[in-house]
Amino acid sequence: MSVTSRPGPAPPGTHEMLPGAEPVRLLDAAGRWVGTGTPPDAGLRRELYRRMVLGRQFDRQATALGKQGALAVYPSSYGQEACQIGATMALRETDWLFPTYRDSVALVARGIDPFEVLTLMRGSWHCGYSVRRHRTAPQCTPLATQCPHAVGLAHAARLAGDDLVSLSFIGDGGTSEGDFHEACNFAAVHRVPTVFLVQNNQYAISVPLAAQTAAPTLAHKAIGYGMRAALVDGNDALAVYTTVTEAVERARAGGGPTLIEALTYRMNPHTSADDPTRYRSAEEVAVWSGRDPLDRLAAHLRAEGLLDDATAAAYTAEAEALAAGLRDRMRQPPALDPLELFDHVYAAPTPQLREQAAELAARLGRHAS
Amino acid sequence: MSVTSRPGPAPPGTHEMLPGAEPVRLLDAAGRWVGTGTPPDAGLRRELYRRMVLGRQFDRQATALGKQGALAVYPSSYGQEACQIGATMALRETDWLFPTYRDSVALVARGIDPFEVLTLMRGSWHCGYSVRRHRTAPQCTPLATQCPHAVGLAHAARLAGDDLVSLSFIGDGGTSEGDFHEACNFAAVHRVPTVFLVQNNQYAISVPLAAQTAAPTLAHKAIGYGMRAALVDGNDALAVYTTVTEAVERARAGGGPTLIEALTYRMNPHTSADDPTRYRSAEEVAVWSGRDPLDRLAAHLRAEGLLDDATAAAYTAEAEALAAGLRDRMRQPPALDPLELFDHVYAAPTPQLREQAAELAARLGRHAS
Amino acid sequence: MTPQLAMAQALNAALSDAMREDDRVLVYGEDVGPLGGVFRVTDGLAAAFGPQRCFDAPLAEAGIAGTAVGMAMYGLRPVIEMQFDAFAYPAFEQVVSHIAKLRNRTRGELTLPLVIRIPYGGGIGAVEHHSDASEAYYVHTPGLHVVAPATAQDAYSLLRAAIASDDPVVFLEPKRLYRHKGEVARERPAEPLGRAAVRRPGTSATLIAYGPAVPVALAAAEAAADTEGWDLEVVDLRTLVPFDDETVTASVRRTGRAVVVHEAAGFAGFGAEIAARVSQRCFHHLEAPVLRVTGLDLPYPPPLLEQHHLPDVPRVLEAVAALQWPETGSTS
Amino acid sequence: MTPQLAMAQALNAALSDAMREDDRVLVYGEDVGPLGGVFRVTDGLAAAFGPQRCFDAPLAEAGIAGTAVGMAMYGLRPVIEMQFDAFAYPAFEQVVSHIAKLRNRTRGELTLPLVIRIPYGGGIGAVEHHSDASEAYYVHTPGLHVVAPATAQDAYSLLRAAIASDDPVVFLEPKRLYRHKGEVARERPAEPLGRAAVRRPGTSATLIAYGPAVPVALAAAEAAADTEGWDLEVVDLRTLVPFDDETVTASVRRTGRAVVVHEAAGFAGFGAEIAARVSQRCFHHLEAPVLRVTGLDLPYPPPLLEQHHLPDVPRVLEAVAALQWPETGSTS
Ligand SMILES: Cc1ncc(C[n+]2csc(CCOP(=O)(O)OP(=O)(O)O)c2C)c(N)n1
Ligand SMILES: Cc1ncc(C[n+]2csc(CCOP(=O)(O)OP(=O)(O)O)c2C)c(N)n1
Ligand SMILES: [Mg+2]
Ligand SMILES: [Mg+2]
Repeated sequence: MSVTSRPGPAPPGTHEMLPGAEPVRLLDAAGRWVGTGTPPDAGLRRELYRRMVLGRQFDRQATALGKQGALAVYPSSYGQEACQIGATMALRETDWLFPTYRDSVALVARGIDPFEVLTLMRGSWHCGYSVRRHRTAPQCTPLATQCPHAVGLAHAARLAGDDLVSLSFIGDGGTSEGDFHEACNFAAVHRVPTVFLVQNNQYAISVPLAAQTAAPTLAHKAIGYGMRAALVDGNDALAVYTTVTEAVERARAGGGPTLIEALTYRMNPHTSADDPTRYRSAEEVAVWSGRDPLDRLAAHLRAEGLLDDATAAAYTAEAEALAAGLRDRMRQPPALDPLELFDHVYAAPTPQLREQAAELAARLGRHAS
Repeated sequence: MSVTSRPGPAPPGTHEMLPGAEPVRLLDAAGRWVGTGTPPDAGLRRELYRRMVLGRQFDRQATALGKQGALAVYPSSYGQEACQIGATMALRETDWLFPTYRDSVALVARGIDPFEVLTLMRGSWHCGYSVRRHRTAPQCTPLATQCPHAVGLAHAARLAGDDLVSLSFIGDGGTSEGDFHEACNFAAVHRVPTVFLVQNNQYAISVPLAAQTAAPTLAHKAIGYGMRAALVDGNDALAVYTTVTEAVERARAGGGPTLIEALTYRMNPHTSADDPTRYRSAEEVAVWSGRDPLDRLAAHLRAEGLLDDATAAAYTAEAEALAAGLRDRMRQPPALDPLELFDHVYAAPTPQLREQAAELAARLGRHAS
Repeated sequence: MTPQLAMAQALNAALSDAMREDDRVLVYGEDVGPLGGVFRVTDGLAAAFGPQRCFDAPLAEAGIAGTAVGMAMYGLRPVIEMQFDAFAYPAFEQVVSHIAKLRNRTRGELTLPLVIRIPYGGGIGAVEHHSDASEAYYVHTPGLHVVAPATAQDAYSLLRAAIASDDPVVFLEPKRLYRHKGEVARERPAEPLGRAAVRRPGTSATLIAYGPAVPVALAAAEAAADTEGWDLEVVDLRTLVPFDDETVTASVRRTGRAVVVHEAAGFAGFGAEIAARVSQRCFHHLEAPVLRVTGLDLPYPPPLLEQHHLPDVPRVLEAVAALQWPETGSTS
Repeated sequence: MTPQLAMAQALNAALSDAMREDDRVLVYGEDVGPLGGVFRVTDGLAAAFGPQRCFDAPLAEAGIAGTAVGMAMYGLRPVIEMQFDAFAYPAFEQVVSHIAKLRNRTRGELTLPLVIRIPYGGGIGAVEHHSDASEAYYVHTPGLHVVAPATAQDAYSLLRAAIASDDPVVFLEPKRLYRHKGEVARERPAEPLGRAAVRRPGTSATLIAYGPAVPVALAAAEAAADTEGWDLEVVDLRTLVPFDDETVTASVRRTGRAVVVHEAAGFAGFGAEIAARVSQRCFHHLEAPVLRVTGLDLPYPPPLLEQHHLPDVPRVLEAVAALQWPETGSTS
């Protein structure tokens, strides 16, 4: 550890710790640019869209696999592609991502093999990709517990003098957990280079936002930690990308953490096991259908001449190929060795685990390793 | 339960969820009334002072007992009398108080026998007073865990149609705990008639406020829950009393919870076991010595003709009698029956506990009951 | 005729009957309101009793457990749900430092009639964190009662008893039995907690189990009777705390052999307590060491491997076979 | 000459040596910085290694444990302090659902070299919540190592070993031994975790203890030798997980009798596992049931009553006397 306290940007002023009155929106409902500056680079906008198309198709395929019982469960990202992909693309390869069970599409956008992404949901292991190679933590199920991990990692990196940033995804429901509070507070006190992105998809399983908070917005929690706040239209990929990029780069420069709330909607059931008709209306879902993040970005790109039918068709074809490949690979039964269970409890199995492994091996008619 | 949702005051506006730029102060350093309205009733002001004198003397005596080893430990309230007593006097008898280990002086002001107050610290039992009779929870040691209790109790009372309010004390350090977050959030979402009073005495044992939060003030946490906020000079008993009274009465009327931060200072070591020279300067302590809450209120009362030497002497005499009585009663060895240990684990002891009681009785040469 | 109910329905009936009979009973947690709980155990309660008696709290388990303490202090009888074993851990401090101790702290002045319902254990093919078996943490915490039903009738009766208890109860509902049906008599008076049941009388050895392990033990006993000629007694503990030493000890003294079966990891699991007590109390009656058939000492495996972790009939029979039978009976 | 150090000083030396040798080691928690910890175990570390290597985190145990996970993921070796057993409970979810499982979750890709130091147990006359003995919760959680030293030398060596371990270690420091002095050789290489020590060889019966119960067991053995003529062997487990079956089993097979001594409540305490294992593994060598001398099954008592809760020499001797000695040896 060779850290010296680097002179960084000044701590935020009180007004920066409160979100704006309206969410940041750079594309209007029809996809027209309504931002003040210039839009992000054209190639990037197209790439964002391409990954959203891939993500959407991946999600559709995974949802189908969930329904068919090929996955133990699948929590869909449908409707949240702008949040997940916009945020992920704001990260450098060296930055770290801390996703939840909800964020499979972010992982695909991060470049992780979709088949590996689904390992957890398939049930063959708890995490299927290399955490180190992708600098992406395992998808986290216990709500909000990933937040302190992201904070600790970024703090350690800063102590090491490495200029990386961590980003944790969290849901609207997850913000009610104590771990969220403790992570935000640690991050703000130690000015940790980290970003909290709340995907406010309006529900925690069946529980609507109004039963989760009485705050004006979730972004209003930032000032209670002394952290910068931002509120963003979560179905506007450019707004998410731009806002997260700003926060990430400020964190990298030593400006401390930011809490971003992205307003979006979970179009599908909570998971393949859920029945949303019990707690929300078709009308509400219909309203949000009209705000589709892919449609919005597509309209923008077409109007700007950045997307033509041929490119769109190519994206669709690529997405279909991805889905088909995934489907095929899912058909192969997983090659699992029950004896591997004993290999990863400790660096070396305890004598007790060796005994248990031998017993299992015997039951399986095999010799323990 | 016979609750109907009563029409109450409107939910707070955003500006009410942020504290004022300056702490509420009704008496200046010299005790002059600087409030806008009229001061509280003269009798009340005098009574506040009387209880502060008693509290101070109680605290001094308890501190001495701690040093002599007659108590297992004693966390002193010296310097925080205005907070503890101002807040406690804002409650009706039917309201509930949820104190921490720090708030012994509040309990004395609440009318609990000082000897019973010290049961926990003496070590003869975990709580020495009747919780129901005094509507005062046992002093709570695990930080912030009392907050959800206070919220739950007030919520239950509201469900029952009873118009009572709960008040939880908490320290600056305690606000960093997840339980504080979860309690505040529940209270705000369900508009529970409760008040959180943070005694910001600048330290959590050795850890200064700056290592605890980067927020502009702790009161700025309120808006993250959608709750009313107040920041108050915690060494100004009239400011504390008035602010807490407003919050309590608003809660009673259905106006929901309030988060109040009272700025004060822990004049003594954390407890009798602490060595504060390791982490704070004599100069800092000296500055706060000059802001003594008793001196300020005394100056005010004298200037207003509400306190003369005779009355002051009477208070002092009463306080000395209280301390002397306490000292005397502490000299009696506590009458403790080890077999009582088995009586309060469950409504009826399990067979296993009956066995253990019999064994202990035999060891003590007695018959188990 | 006594109706057949799935265990989840029996639990629902218990909640609904308790709420009807006593308006101090209220139910809250995560998704227990309009959704009726992820396992539908609270189905219809919000509609029937209103949003004050059955509601969704903000998503915060310590907050849920902590507010329940306050509600119980005020005289309500809260029944809170933790969505899965692993999601009760955030409430651990409230459970251990307050719920278990408040009566004791106040020398009995405050009672704490509070039930913590936890969908318990694995075997349902669920992803990580949804299959923990956490009873060992609670049974070691004095001040808590711990209950684990294995039948629909017990689910009903024991939940009624738990709600009626003036002490806090951790109520472990075996997830994989939620859809198992059985007769449920709702009019039966609630039994006191703390009584084990002999589910199958036998003479050769005693299988001691609770919750989801009971059907496994019963199936093993049937299989043993069919194929090995062993007549196994099966004791269903029903209540882990208070522990029914009398029934367990009597059985093992009679049979002279015992196997404990549970789903949680074996090391320092509840089976250790059972084995230790039985070994001590039946010392001179034991023909063989008390054996344990339990989950492996691993973090709960991914669902596609969980069958290797969970006790099953062959493993129980293997343990029974290892109970040092006299030579004559060793082959069949 | 090997210097005499109090256990708290030995721990301080271990931290300071580890920090000096490996700059990935960092220490944080509550009051561990300028104050040096409420027991002074971290005294001087902030001054010696700077506020980045030893600092006070915001007062939030889940946050402390959770950030330590992230730090370990990045390659640091955090040593965090929980101020007392009961104040580690807020971190329980992080400990059970992450710290114990991260290696497993990632098929071994992520190691988790992290030490959770907890001032452990009672006997110091402290008020409620300051004297819990919480090992049962950790030993049952696969993925954690659990260590409890009983001597100053072990405090030093085992803490070094814990910090050197690539797996998470719950390190339980017996509060009432903090001021006990012993020789401490700092140059000794760190031993691997998992070895018990025979502190006193003997032939009549084996006392199995760990942490603060070890001096009690040793005192009982001395008293027994003096007054009863029993020659008691005392095994100090040192590491609870991994458990040293070999040493324990060998001892009890030799002596034929065993008493387990620990401070935590007995019911489903760690002693249950020890008694169950010993009963099983030494079945044909046991002359008497394995007995346990433990804390009572109560919330920790107020300090003025704690002596009735804690195992002491007379209770240990009572248990030894109950080990069904042959008639000739029963009176002395
Ligand atoms: C600590 C914890 N408690 C409960 C759960 C069960 N659970 C899984 S998802 C969920 C809702 C989460 O809602 P939100 O944070 O809004 O995320 P979303 O699913 O909407 O993306 C709940 C209650 C959990 N995973 N972890
Ligand atoms: C959950 C928990 N963690 C740690 C402690 C140990 N502890 C006791 S008091 C204290 C400092 C509390 O500071 P603050 O909340 O500011 O209250 P104050 O003592 O200053 O009144 C600590 C860390 C505790 N009691 N509970
Ligand atoms: Mg959500
Ligand atoms: Mg403080």
